[in-house]
Amino acid sequence: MVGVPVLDSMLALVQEATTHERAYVPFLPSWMILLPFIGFVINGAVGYLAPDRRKLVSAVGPGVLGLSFLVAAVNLVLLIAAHDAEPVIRSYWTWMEVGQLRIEAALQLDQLSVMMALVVTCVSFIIHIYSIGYMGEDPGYARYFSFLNLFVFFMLVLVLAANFPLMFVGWEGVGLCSYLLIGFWFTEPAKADAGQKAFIVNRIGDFGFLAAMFALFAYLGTLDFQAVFAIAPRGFEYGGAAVTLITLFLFLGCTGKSAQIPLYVWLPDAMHGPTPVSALIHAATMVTAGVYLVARTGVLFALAPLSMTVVAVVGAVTALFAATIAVQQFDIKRVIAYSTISQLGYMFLAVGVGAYTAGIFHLATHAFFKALLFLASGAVIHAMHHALEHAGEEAGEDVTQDMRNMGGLKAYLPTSFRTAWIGALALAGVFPLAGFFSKDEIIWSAGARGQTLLWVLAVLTALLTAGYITRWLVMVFHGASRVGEGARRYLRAAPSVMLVALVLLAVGSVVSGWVNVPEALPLLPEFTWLHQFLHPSFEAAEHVLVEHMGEPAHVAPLGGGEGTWAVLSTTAAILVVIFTFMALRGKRYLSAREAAEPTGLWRLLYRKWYVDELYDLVIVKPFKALCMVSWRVIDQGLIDGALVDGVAYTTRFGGWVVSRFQTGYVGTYVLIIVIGILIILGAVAL
Amino acid sequence: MDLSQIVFYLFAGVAVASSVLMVTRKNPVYAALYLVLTLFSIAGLFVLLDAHFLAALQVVVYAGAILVLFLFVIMLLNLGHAFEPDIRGRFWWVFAAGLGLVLLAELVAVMRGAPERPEADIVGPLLEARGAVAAVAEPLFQSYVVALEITGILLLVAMVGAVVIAKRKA
Amino acid sequence: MSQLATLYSSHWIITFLVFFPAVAGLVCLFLPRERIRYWAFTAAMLEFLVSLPLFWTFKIGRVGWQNFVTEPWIPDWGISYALGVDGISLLLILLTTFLLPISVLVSWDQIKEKERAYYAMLLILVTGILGVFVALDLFLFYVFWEVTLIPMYFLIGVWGHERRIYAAVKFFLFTALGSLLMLVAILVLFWLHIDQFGVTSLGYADMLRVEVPGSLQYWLFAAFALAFAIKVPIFPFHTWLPDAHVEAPTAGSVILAAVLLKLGVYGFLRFAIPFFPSAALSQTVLMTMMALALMGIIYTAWVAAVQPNLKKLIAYTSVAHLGFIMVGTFALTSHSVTGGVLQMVNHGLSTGALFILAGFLYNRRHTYEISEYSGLAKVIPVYSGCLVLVALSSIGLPGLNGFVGEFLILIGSFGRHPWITLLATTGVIFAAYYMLPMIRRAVWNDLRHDENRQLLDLSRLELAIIVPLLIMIVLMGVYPKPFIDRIAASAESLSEEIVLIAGQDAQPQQRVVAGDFTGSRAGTQ
Amino acid sequence: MLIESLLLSAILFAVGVAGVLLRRNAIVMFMCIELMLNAVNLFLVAVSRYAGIEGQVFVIFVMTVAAAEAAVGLAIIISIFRHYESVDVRNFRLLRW
Repeated sequence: MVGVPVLDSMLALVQEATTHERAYVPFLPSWMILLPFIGFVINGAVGYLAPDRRKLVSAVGPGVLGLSFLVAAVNLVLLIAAHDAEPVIRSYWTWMEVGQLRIEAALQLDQLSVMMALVVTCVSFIIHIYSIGYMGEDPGYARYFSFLNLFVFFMLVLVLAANFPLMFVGWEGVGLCSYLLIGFWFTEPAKADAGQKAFIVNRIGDFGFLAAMFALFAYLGTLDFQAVFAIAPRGFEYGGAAVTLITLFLFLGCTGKSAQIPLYVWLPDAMHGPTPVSALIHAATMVTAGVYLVARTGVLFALAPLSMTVVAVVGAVTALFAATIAVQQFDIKRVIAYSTISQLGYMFLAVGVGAYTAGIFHLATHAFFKALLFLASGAVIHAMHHALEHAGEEAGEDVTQDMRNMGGLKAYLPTSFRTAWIGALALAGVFPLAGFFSKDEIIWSAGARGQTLLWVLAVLTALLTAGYITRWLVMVFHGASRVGEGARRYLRAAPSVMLVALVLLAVGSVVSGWVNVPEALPLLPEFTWLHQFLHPSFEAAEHVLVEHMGEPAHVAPLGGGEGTWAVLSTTAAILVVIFTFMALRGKRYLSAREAAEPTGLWRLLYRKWYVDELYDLVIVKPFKALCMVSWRVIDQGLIDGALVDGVAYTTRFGGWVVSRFQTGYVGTYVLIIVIGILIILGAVAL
Repeated sequence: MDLSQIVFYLFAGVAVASSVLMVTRKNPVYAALYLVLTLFSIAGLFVLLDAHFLAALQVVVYAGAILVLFLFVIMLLNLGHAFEPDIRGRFWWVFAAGLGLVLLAELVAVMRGAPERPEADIVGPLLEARGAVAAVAEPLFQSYVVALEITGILLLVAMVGAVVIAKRKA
Repeated sequence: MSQLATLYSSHWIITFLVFFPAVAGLVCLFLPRERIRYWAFTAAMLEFLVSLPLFWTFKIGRVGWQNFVTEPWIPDWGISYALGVDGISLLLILLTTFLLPISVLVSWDQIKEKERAYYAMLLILVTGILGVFVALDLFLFYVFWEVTLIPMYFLIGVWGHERRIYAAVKFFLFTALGSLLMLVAILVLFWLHIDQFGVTSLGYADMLRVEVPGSLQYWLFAAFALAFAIKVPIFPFHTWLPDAHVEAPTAGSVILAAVLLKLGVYGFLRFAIPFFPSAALSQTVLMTMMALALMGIIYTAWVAAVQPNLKKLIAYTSVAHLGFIMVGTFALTSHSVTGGVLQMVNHGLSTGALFILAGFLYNRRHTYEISEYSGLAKVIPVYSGCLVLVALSSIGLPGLNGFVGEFLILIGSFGRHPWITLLATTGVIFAAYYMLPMIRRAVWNDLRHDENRQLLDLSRLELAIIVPLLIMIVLMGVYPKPFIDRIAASAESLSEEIVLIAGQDAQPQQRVVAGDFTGSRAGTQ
Repeated sequence: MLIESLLLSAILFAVGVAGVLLRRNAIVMFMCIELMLNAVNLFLVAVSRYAGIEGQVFVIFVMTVAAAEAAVGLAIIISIFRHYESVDVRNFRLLRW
């Protein structure tokens, strides 16, 4: 384990790196990954052997993450110090080797991966701390932390992998943890179902990932990132069918993991998991893996303009589509879940138009404010659950999470209330919070790349976003309280560990946007810092893009520069927030039990455009029927019944016929013998 | 037509007639006696066919021993009275006769290939030289001695078996 | 030490491995009942320990036979005692010996009657299986092939569950039908060899030299292929497998799924394809086999998804997994064949473990109906953890063993048959679709049956059985290289030679890649 | 005399066969079988004149077998009679699976 001497050496390294410029030498990269794994092993063992050792779990679970975060931070500092460092590959052992195929268990440390690792470990660390409070009374405490640690382990494998197959290990591994954590309270069928749905839908995406790997290997003969990206511009014809298919397959993988149309359906259901899990896996980290993948394989996508367009269009459409659904949801977590899908759409829009930095930037800021929103709703749910349970009322998920049963909670949960406002405004894109910078850059990039239609969609989505998140705030925290009289007395603020986490994330939501201040808004001495930092990782892809599509424009489709539009958009967002707030503040909501289903267009949104029903009707039910027919009709009926048993029955029938001659009478036998002789003799005689 | 041929036809006629009677007589005792007659005729034919030793055996073993055994059993079981005819109905008469004739026809057809006048009589000279018994005994005790021994064992087994099977159960 | 090394490079060690189980099995018949299982376990453990050093003494990267022997046995008919090991058979041998002690332990408390015959059958079965894997004489091969049949028949028929007779007879008739036709084909080869070389021989290398004229090649291939296809089993011949599995005792299922099915694939790799390369790789045959393998992957996955019976479900998944292996076998690239052989081992471990776990449940509740179980994770968490892990390995979660084999198979096949591979890859989706609902229904959810409330978690004996398998499952997923290394050289030379021969015989139709998968193909440097 | 002997043996054999079919009495059926055996013996003897003495040797074996068969057969009949009080073949149908 990492002890105090290691911390000392860490400090020394940082100090040295900041004072001298030197080549990048990764700092304990394997420990970054190993620490969460060690946590998983320890917590898992505790879970089986001594489930009551909560103190140990509380120390180990977040502790390993904290150390891992420190390691990632040191690496980032080292990378910053070494300007434009080449990627460093650390190979540990050979995983598979047959002939030309050689896959190492190797980590790639470069600007992009270390940046992602930092975001992942940072958010995970905060959420782990939050979980100490949130899951404090759960009997599966140790199991929860072991899964959570395992998740971070796989997420880091995904992020730091140096080749496609190893990335796939992380890719499926996080899916597995997602499955286990969504179904964490497995005794409730709905939760087990949701986990299973997530896994199976993700598998459809994984099929794409696998197919892309096979094709890449067939064409390029390697699966190492560095080699593939080096060969690809020469190996593939620009816009050729091969690279287009490969990237489309990759993107299929992304739509599964990152919940884009058409495979987004699992994410809302995934909200059945514990709220910190939703925050970590289904908002901040795992679901952004798809964006990371597209950014990582930017060279390939850049070579396939059609795939780029597909990515951008799917992203933009998903963004708008999910935002419309979010407008009419009443489950506190579902609103944010659809918001997540929508924001992921933004990220895909960004990487789809070649603005890789913008995508990753939004990924990072989104990780903070979306995690914050989830954790704030977690605090609300925690309080509601606590209150209802003490009041002896029904405290099921559908009651505690329905916003129609809340309202006016700001008095009871002040910290959650304040931080939630920060998160919401960040999401809405209000200056100077994180979302403003990142979202604005995406919208701007879409316009600058000449994708006018997508740009319009993105702007529309931005307005909707400000609207639904304000509605969410109002319904939860403002207005009259719809919590029952009896339960209201028991409403208590969350434990302080949870509040600490909220505050930390709120700080992140404010600060994280400032790492990439746009050129047009000279608010800091060093603008577009993130862009410059990540430049080495995207250089090759951007080179291809510029070569074939030219430089991006400097004016938006409707005229005006980046600065103008930034001011415009934040003004619009503020206006929408104020308008929505005013409009909804006085509105009276009926509690969930009394409320009728919305009508008209609202019902269409409330029912999520009936997509789940459509999928059920068109895909799931026919497929189940197909399975049943395969078994009952083809397997049991045709093959086994008609053919196999048919042959057996025919034989048995023949035997029965012949056995009729076995009368047992000597006379019959004599007769048969004589006739036989006659026949034989007759044959001989003739 | 010399004397031997006349005798041959005589015996042949007796054999056929008595065998038919054996099949058709209702009383088992009569049937057995007709069979004895047939066997005697065949013994006579054996003599004509230069098988003197076999003729003797036929009379001693078959007619003497086996048939006596048959008669003994018939009488032991008291079947001589023929309470009910053991011959099947009219249909079976026709059917059995028909099958018999068909069989006969086929046998004749198969035996068509036999030479009309065989060129050399092998056994006649042998009997002249070695005598009736030695001519048969020599191959029997030389070339076929193993088979002969096995036959002896067969008889022993049959004897033991007959005793076991026929023994009244305790 | 050097003496030991010499021993392990001689054939005596193989001879011992092959015949020792049979001898031990016969000894079983003369021991007092209460001591049988101890003796069987000792023998099985000895067998495993003796076989283990082979893994290290095997010379990596060397093509051709190791521990080879050929001695005339019945010279008049050209029959010799010829054995040898190469990369393709080595791991299968070790898998067999590894599973033998485990099968004995699985039977420890389950088999309570006719123990003598039971353990004798189990051990003799292993002799047959190992014999098939090492035999390099067609007569010897055929004898061992048939030897595997009879003990399995009795294991199912005597110690099975309710419909055991039906299952046993079905198993027997199916397999016997195939092997009889194969015998005919072997005889034809024998006569062809006499015609062409003037001497009698049934040796493997001699048979390879036989030139089989045009259409006869197809017929002979069909005869061999039928025997192996039934054993694998490939799609329309698979219906004996679920029945046999459901009725067989746990150890029987383990051996059947883990090793016995591999005899079929092994037969294809060792005999059917090398003997008749141009028939096997002709467009018609190849596409037929691929189509059947795809049917195996996709269709049986569908069927598996709706099985109410745990063991039947696992049996159908076996067919699906072997479909992958068949795709790899017939794609005949070094990757796909290596992956195929590796996947045989992987499938042996995961499916073996699944059957063992199913058996543990059966011992507790005496039913395999999935609906009889729910919420097991709550009552027996250790068991549930094992089941989930093994199920994940079975559906090919990367990091566990199943992924490695599948990945190699598919990545190898893609270069030659991109569309077929794509279709095969959809199998990973269906794999999740059949396995996870089973897990959900059995392991998750709430306890719905009061009988399950008192279930006991894994005992020490059961842990001793399952833990070695779990270790192997993880080890082969994380660090499969030593295993791949042992397979690769043989797989590579085999696939290259066959493709070469077939290419000379017929028009080279299946060598081109890119034309099929539109787009430009780049150099691979 | 060869042809005539062969013809005679054929006739006797046919009569024996017809007898077996016609009669229901086990003992008489047996006697018919003896008749058939004798027909064959006649055939062998007739042919042996021209084919060699082995024919006659063979007849000796046939006779022994016939004797053994008669002994066992009659024993069976006796034991069956004890059970059914009859030797009518209709009464016993034991020759089944």
